[in-house]
Amino acid sequence: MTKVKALNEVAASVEDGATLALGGNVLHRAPMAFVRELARQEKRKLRVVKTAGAHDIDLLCAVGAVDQVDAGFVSYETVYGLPPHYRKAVQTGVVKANEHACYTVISALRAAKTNVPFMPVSGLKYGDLIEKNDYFVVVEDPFTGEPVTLVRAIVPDVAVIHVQECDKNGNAIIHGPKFEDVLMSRAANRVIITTEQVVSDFTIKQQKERIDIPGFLVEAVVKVPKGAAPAACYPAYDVDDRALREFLQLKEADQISHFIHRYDQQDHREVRGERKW
Amino acid sequence: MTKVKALNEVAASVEDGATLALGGNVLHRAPMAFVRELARQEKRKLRVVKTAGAHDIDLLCAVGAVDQVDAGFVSYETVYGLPPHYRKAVQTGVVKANEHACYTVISALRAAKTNVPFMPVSGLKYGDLIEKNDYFVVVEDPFTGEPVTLVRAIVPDVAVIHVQECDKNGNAIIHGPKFEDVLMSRAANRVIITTEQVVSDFTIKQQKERIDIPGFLVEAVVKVPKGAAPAACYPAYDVDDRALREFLQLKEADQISHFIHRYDQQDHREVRGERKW
Amino acid sequence: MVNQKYRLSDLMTCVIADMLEDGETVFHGVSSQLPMVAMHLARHMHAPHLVHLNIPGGVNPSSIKKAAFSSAGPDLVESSEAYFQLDEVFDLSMRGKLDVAFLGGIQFDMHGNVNASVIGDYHRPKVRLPGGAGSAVLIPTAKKAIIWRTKHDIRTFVKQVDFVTTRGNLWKIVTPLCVFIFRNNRLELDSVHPHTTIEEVQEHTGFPLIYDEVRYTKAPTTKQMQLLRQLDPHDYRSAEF
Amino acid sequence: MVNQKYRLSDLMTCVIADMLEDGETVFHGVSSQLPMVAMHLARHMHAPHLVHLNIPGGVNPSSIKKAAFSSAGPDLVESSEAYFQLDEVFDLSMRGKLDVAFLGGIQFDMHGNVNASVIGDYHRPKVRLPGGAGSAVLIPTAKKAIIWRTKHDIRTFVKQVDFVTTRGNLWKIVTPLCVFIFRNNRLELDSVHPHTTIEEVQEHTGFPLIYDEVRYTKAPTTKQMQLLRQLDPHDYRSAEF
Repeated sequence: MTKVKALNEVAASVEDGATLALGGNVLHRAPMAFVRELARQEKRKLRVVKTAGAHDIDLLCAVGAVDQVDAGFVSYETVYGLPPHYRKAVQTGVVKANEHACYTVISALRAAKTNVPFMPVSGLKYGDLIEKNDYFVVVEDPFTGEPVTLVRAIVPDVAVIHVQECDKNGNAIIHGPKFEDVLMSRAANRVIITTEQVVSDFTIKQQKERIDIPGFLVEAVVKVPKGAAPAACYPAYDVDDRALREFLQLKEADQISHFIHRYDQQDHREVRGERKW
Repeated sequence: MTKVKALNEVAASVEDGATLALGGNVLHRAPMAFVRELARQEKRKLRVVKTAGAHDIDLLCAVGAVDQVDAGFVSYETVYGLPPHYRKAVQTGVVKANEHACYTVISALRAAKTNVPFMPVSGLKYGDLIEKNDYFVVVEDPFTGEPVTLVRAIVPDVAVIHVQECDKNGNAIIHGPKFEDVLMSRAANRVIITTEQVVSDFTIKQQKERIDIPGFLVEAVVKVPKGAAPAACYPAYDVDDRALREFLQLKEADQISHFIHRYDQQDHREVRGERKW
Repeated sequence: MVNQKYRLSDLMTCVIADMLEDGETVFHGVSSQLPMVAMHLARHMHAPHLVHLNIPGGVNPSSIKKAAFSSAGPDLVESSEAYFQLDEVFDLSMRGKLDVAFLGGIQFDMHGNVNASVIGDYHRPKVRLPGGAGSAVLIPTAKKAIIWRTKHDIRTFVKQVDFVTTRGNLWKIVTPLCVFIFRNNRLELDSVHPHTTIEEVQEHTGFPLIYDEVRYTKAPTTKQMQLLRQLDPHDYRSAEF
Repeated sequence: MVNQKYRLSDLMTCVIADMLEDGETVFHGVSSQLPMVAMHLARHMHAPHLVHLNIPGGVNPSSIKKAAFSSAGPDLVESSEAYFQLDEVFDLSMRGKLDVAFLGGIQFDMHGNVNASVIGDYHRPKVRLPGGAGSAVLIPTAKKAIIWRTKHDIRTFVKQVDFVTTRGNLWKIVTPLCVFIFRNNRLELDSVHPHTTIEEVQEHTGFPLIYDEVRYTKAPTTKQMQLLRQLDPHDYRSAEF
């Protein structure tokens, strides 16, 4: 009963309009191969959820795949600067930016994890975010009468999480920082793992205490070595500085398309090669 | 800056009337040495919080230390049967049983962890628990208008957690099931660790990925080998069957007192011996 | 092939095992040796992909032989495939992703209400019971809640419980005399155990039995009995008898 | 002893390090190389028991030399003492147990409001900014919020921000020209950097400066500069300059 499938097949299962939680954080362990495949398949109207996104959100905005972004921070880090495609999409009204404190994304996912319609957030007390966004509301605590801010649940249809090790049953191990990925795997209706390596059941069993996502939560496993590139994937590879700098200069649709297709072979290697399990 | 202290000194810091979260579950890894010390110091009016308690709650009730118990289940497991002292205390009106679904204790502690006044609970929909207990309330979800049940936060003044390994800085590792202990360490205002072994900083550093409670959250560390007995502490020792069966037969206050004092030497070994660090 | 030599605990264990389907996510709590053994039996018979969840957090423990006094002990983690903590099992059920939950209770009525709280007044009870543990959130949210109870008498099965700890997706109740099924908003008789009669069941039940025809519970097979002896050599399934 | 050879990034790093006290729990986020280095400096100077928290979750990383492009990378976990995840850092702050949080922002006004969201209309902005990350919950809950900003001009320090992303326990703002302090419900001038004048600061600030007397920011000491070169040999503290 292997869950290992081809990238294009699994990406095809994501419907237009889906709410998509993406693992990793800024330029770390972003599921870029999957994101590129969504772009290739010309997905539309996606709602993307992440505390802090960068190249993943920017690329999806660049190809017009996005309807809304729920995030606390969207930007490359210091040296790479701001995300041009995301900014343009928001500024032209193509994409709706649902601005969160990163923590309220976490709270909204915690609400999904526990299947409640909202989560109270103690820290969100002041400012225009509460008034301008309809996913925040201030109510009266029925126990004390004090005001308390609620954030509405965000239930991802799919969580896509890139990991370093996973067995064919979906038992996944994240090396280094886990960010919000474990929470996402418990909040989403469907969990898709892309992985640097599909390791044997035995290899996972030997380090079972380190399993972050048990297989029974996982629907599909996709093997994509370098699946986070040009973002970083610890400890295997760092950011691809040249590719990122190049991408940030691109403006036209055909340039973006060309950029994505340069990864075709790398992203689909497993389909053409050792696909048997 | 060692946090290692003597059992009596740390227990003395727990005030009458305190809300106390106890680690472990039923007869597993209960912080019994600390509980006995609370009994010796004749604490009163404690509010005890735990999803599923057994000998710990029963003993505190036996010595009249308890005002309220917030739990989903209070009983020894199958072979040892029901908790006589807890039952008597509740049936005579001495102790108030705040009955929860185990999950609503978890939810109430999650509320404390996030400093919100309540936590919505999707599963608590039917029955008399909601009506009879003032810590549950049904409100209207402001986003959808649907009814949703809230449980009021429980903020422990102190969490007492018995672990197998801890260094002098409070970095604690739990072997085997962790139950609600990690959550308790994040929900309580003060965290007290009792530990089978105080290991070196180096020993902890070598297995830092396994640290369940980082030291900066911990106020005091107490070394008490066999600190969970007569409950079990994996993998060091199983339940003390004879002691438990004997305790369950006791009725009079002086019998209980005698039972507790039989542990005096064992619980205080570290005070009399190698207390230097 | 039906085995003639079995005890009540064997029968109840096998009946419960037969209720579980392959691939289901199934949870049991404390003081639940009998369903724990039943889940294990099912995994070795017809449901190899059943996902066994429990309080200590061990997913699919490969052995339950070291369980001893407890069905919430470290042995379930030690031999497990992964760690999935109690709070997450609850969350899973809240999301509608727990297929079966095993729960206890002391009193049950014909309307499917469960009492695990008190006999008498709630705030000043005649008898304080252990509490429903996870029942109050699991019975409403698990797709199928199965209750087992090793006592079957008119104080256990009553017209109206003293206190409604919970109700909801109650599916079956297994007793030493019969299996009840909750449907049409009432507790109906599903099957009578081979060693008893409908009259005897009625005599020990505090409300009129509802049934179309009398069906008998399937007795354990030889294969099941063999496996039971192998999987549960210390007879934890009989701990409550 | 004051070191005469230092750059603006060195000065800002040292000023921030000096604000941190021993034993405090301190958090920085993404794109925060400068405060990250400052925290590290403080731990090696006067605050050995400072608790360094961050996005990837490494408690007290012993080295920040491998940070490269990111202040949210795995290096912070690799050399850490323990793992304490971002969501838990937020929870900690909600409980009032985070002493200091470092946060950014693009626009600040004299009332202590922070804008990290938009320039222009919120729903159809002229400029969409990256967002406040954790600011909107950390500035109200951390005991002391410190903001650093490597730009100081009249578009950054304004009378009234375009949008209030948050406000709250703002304590200090460190810029290339000065340090502001938020007290009496307004942004006051705390100190002017040695290389500039009150006139220059005023010229680049969009609201009237409030101060009793002009104090100058303490320049980095030789010891601080030595340590900085050792702890941050790749000069990450200058990444924003």
